[in-house]
Amino acid sequence: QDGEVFIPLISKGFQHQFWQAVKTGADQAAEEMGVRITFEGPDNETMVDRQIDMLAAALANNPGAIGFAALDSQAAIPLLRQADEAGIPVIAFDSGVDSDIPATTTTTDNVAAASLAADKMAELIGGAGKVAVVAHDQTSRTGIDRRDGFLNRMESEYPEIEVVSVQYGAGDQLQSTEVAKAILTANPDLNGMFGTNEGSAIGIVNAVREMGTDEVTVIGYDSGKAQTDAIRSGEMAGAITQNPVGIGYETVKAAIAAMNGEELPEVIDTGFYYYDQSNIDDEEIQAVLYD
Amino acid sequence: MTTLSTDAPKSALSRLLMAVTHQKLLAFASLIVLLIGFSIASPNFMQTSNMIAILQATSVNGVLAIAVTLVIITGGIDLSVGTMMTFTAVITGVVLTFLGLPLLFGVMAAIATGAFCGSCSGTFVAKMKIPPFIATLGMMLILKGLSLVISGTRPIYFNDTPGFSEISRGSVLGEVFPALPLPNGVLILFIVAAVAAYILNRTVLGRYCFALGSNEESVRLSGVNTDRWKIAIYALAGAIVGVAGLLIASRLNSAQPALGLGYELEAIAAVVIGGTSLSGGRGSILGSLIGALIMAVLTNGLRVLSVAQEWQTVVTGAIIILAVYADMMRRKPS
Amino acid sequence: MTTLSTDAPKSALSRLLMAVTHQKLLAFASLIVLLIGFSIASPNFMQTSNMIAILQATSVNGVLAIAVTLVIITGGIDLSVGTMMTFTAVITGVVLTFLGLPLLFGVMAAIATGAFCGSCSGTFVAKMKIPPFIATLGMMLILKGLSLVISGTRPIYFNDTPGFSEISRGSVLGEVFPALPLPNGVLILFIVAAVAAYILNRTVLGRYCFALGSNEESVRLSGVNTDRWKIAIYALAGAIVGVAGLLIASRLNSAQPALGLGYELEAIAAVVIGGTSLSGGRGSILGSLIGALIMAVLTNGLRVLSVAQEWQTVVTGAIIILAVYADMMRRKPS
Amino acid sequence: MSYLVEMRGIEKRFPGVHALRSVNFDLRAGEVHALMGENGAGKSTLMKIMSGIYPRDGGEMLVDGHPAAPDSPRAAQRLGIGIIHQELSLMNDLTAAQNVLIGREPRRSFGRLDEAALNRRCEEIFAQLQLRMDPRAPVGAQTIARQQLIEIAKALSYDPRVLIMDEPTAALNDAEIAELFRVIDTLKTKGVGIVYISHRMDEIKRIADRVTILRDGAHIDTLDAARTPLSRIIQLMVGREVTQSAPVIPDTSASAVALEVRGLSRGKEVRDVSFSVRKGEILGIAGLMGAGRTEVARIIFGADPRDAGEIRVAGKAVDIRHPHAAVQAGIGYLSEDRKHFGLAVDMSVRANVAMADLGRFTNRAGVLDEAAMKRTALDYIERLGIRTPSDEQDVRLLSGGNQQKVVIAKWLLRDCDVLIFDEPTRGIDVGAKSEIYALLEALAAQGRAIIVISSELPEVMRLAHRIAVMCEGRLTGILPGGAETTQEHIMELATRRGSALTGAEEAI
Ligand SMILES: Nc1ncnc2c1ncn2[C@@H]1O[C@H](COP(=O)(O)OP(=O)(O)OP(=O)(O)O)[C@@H](O)[C@H]1O
Ligand SMILES: Nc1ncnc2c1ncn2[C@@H]1O[C@H](COP(=O)(O)OP(=O)(O)OP(=O)(O)O)[C@@H](O)[C@H]1O
Ligand SMILES: [Mg+2]
Ligand SMILES: [Mg+2]
Repeated sequence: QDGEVFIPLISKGFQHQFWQAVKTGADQAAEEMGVRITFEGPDNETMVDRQIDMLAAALANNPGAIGFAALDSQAAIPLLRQADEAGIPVIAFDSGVDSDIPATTTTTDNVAAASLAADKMAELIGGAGKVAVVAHDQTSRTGIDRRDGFLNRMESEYPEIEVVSVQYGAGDQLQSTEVAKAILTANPDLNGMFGTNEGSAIGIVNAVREMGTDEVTVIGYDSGKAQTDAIRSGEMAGAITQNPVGIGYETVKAAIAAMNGEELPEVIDTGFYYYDQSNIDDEEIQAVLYD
Repeated sequence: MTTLSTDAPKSALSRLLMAVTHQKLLAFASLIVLLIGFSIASPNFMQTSNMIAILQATSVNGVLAIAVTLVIITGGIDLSVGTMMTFTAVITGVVLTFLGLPLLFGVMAAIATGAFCGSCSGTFVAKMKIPPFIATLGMMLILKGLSLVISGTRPIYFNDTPGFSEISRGSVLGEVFPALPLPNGVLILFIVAAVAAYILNRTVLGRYCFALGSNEESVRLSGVNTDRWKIAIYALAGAIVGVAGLLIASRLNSAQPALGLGYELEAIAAVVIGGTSLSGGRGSILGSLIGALIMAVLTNGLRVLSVAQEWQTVVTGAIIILAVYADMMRRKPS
Repeated sequence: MTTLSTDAPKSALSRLLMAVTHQKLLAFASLIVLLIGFSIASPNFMQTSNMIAILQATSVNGVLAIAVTLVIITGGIDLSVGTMMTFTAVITGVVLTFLGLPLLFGVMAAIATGAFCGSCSGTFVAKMKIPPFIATLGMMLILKGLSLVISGTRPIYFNDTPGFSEISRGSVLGEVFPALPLPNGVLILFIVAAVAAYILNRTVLGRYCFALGSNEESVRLSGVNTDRWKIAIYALAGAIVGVAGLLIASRLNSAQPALGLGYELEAIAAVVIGGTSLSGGRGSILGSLIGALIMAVLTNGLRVLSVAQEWQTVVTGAIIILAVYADMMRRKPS
Repeated sequence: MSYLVEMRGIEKRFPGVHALRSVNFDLRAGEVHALMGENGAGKSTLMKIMSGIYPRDGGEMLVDGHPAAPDSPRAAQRLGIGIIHQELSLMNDLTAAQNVLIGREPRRSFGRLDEAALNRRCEEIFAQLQLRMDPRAPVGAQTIARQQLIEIAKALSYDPRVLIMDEPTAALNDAEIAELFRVIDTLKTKGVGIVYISHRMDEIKRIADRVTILRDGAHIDTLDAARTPLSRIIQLMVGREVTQSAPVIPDTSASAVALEVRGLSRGKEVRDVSFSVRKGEILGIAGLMGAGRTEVARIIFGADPRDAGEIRVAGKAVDIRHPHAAVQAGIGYLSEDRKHFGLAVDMSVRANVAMADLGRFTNRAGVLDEAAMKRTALDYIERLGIRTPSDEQDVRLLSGGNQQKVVIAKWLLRDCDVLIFDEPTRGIDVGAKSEIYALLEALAAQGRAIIVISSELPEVMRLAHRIAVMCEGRLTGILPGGAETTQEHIMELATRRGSALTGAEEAI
């Protein structure tokens, strides 16, 4: 173990496919560059203090650098300062930290990505009608950004489209299914639904399937086998995907660069894409999908 | 004050009616009040399709609640049902998707895995004298971790076993009586409930369930091998959890290894709302079923009304307290 | 068979030692075994900074466990401590950040809010005869929703009250004894534990805590106003939860309205690992403290060892079962 | 003459039971008024009404000539009425002193407890009772007898003007009973009125001034105790003559040994106990409280582990580690503590009767035969005269004596070769007692071996073919049954301390 470079990544989650894809990217980079990483995250995105404890334990292990996806950027500042004082570079990933400590931030613009989803939705339902959102979380950064990105775009650009309901399914597929079914029951004339992460999107697909309605245009977020299958079969019109593997890869890469004292850009944007039946098999898209 | 367990044999229907009127009147009344209230508040609530949606939403939690009821009647508690359900689903995924065995093996694997996990908890409790809370909390964590390990932290899909999603979504009943398109999942819930109620009220196992919860030491001093019976009850509960694992896996057409945490509290809440006492010795399957229905109606109704999520939580909390209070009021004079 | 409550008055230290040796020997031994094991496995584990990190990680859960201990000794249970903690933090945020009042008002608001919420739960349990599980489950949901409503579903930061983050992060002790840079949060945990232990073992309130858990009917038949005392105990537990709310808000320099769910199970687990019986009448604050420490050491140690996260869960589950089993083994001969 | 308490035309109904029918009862200052009646006659119910635990359905109650309706135990305490309940109701996790003075703890400022003062006051109360017990001893670890004494101390600590004692001596033996009677005498001279309920007929003559008899919830008569012969009281209670017969001791020397124990030891409670019982024999075990009789029985039954010793059933050594192993070997044990170890009180009479032998009512699929259980339960209700509205009544709702009969029924049904009865007639009325004696004798005649542990010497002498006596964990001697053994012989062995052990050997 001695002399080996150790880079712990403290993420916002662990079990979700999105975070597993980030981990895959990080593992790839670690292998290529010969460093050891760990990847950890709390059970859900509300557990801010659990994440702080994870960060504290990571610091105890004399890391070479740290990757950190802050659930709440302010809460972690004392520990980040501690890392800074110890000369441990910090790379923020997924969302930024309100501080100049991180050497760089590898992220995607969730607001812009969700706005794109709104544009696509408007296009598919013909610029007018009723839509609803099944979001994964009411308080986490990603949940808020994706919801608000979608809602604000709808409000500012598409006055003919009414967002009739925004409800939350905790990213749990079963719960999201029940939420989507209730929305469909309350709004039999719904034109479209947007799910803000994999669990929410699959929940909507399940609900549409179980209710037997086929007039609803579904737009999802992230990938995963069930989602890509739904797109291929036409049950889902399309989805936004980020590049989680890229986020993980770039984070580790940037961490090593920072350890070597290299200059880094303020933000490393790993980009997002809209994919549907037409482009799902493109190489560029396939590279960022996970299942 | 009285339990269903000791009634004299009567016709099933009259017993059901009696139970509803004598026993669960107010839990049942709360259910009716909720249904009426929501129907008035939203015209979309009282549709066949939504009623079916509610029943389907009850199915997983209902089956879990039935499993937990058995354990709670013995005076124990089972915190592991949520992650155990996931674990059985993952094992089913291994059997069907990784090994490619036929459907029946998957079904048997789920139930056998559940029974095995249950008997482990039971052994911890009965033989090692570990308090049920801790034994099943430990099991909860162990099974949660193992689900992730075995599945490689990714969902296992059942796309190679086409019949699998019919377990919960298909409608055998709907094929026979087109007017009654009840999904199989709901039918399975009712069958599990009927079987569990029969076991609880008509067999030795059920009798010892109540007796252990009532006064374990006295049962032991009656020369009964209490440890063995206790393990059997936990194993039966585990097998029922296996059925819940099948239902959820079939409904999601996948085993989601990260799911499961939090389901235990919901199941226990359904049981307690249904009038089963957490101190053991008293309780009924019918009550737990009604409890699970109350929770499903409440959640669905508030969502159909598009109540803001944060207020949904507040209202749910308040109604749970009120429903149980109403039930307490009724019992007081006795 | 024996409780800490019944010891004759002796010096505090000798009582502590006695308690550790007689009572909690094995929970304590489990803790030592864990500490030694992790120290051998990783050179990074036994550093001052990591020990302090462990203590700090214990502080919130420890304070919650102390609150739950009181309620559990009366034979009840409190599922609302997690979201109640959040609620008190949110109210503190309202007082300090929205209203801009001085620090002291925030502290008082947290504790008073906790005491008020606790007395509500207590009233549900004592006056309305709602089972504690349901009453506090309802409270859990109500408070969770209200936290989101009041905060507008976003965190409230304490940037305008500079001293606030010192409550948990500063180190009064470190200023006086630079060799002992114990954060205030940990100090507060120990103070709360000492006060709670004093109340439990030396005051009427504590006496009725044990008496209610032991045989409530007998206390009532002795002419004691059991309802009033029960409400008082729940209120005291609530006030302690208010302290936890301050600690977590100060540590995160913000009130996170969505946080809190799941903390109740962890607190109850610490209590039970510490040897307090869920059926009431028996238990100790020291035990709960050790229980909370065991859980924090376990979590931290596995992380420092870089065990894969899914295996961390499995190992934690297994060790919790083993730790309690060891404790049971010791008690058996008695 | 004015009464301390006067109750007129008291009515009480429970679902399915008319427990009290227009009952009159009165109590004077400085008297002991015995309340007598069969099990389930309504004695406890009447007293619970007097002490504010149950509301009455009809009638009136006067305290000091003023109408009173205590609606809670606290209200009754304020009227000066205290009660010692038939069922123990203590806080097992608390100490003796904490139990006795619950609700009246000496306090310092801010609700702080003065534990030293608490223990001192409790010690004073114990001293009045001449009870040697550490006030700091946890109650849960005490035997029932000592718990009963704590209950008595607790009732006395309120300084009541009216003290109700509902079978206070059921769990006590002669020494403690004598002590209790001394306390009662002191209370009488202080003008306290005492209601005394007991099924031990001899006690009535010793302390009662007047006797009121209830039968089936109705007031039968109130008589002067000194001038009424016991047989008359019994006849009024039971409604018929009860004859006391001496035991007929069969010659069982030729029968096979059913149970033999050798060198049984466990800690200080049981030291090197050896004895044997033959088929058809009734062995009594006598001894003072805490002599270790219950412990011997529990070890034989596998309820507690043993340090040393051997148990042989029908000549074969058996390794009994669990009660179910004991039952399989043909040993049954009826515990002295019915509430904790004998009954599932929240379950029905039917379920409790069948509890030890459910296999008999189960088919191969594990399904219970409710009809057969009902028949069996009704049969025992009939045979033992269990007073209950139906076999589906929760045992909790039966009177104390009737609960005891349910436990007996449970073991009679199980039909073991060796039956150990620990205080089998605790709280059972005279009439039913002789029925139970007859049952035990019939069982013995069928070839069962029976061990009866009893603190009532007359009971042991009435039943036992041989009498084993224990003292401080040792078996100090075995005496022959029948007329030639007197109470003095037994007491001599029961008080023979460790040093005199060698002498005991000769007595065997
Ligand atoms: N709470 C209750 N509910 C229903 N029935 C009751 C209740 N309490 C007592 N009974 C019934 O009332 C009758 C009188 O009971 P009570 O306890 O007064 O008898 P008792 O004279 O004290 O008998 P024992 O000598 O056995 O103690 C019994 O038939 C009993 O079953
Ligand atoms: N549950 C218990 N916990 C602790 N000590 C006990 C317990 N039960 C009995 N003992 C002690 O064990 C010894 C033997 O008691 P045991 O109950 O066997 O006596 P016994 O002869 O049956 O008397 P009793 O008339 O009280 O039933 C006594 O010293 C008693 O204090
Ligand atoms: Mg009575
Ligand atoms: Mg005894």
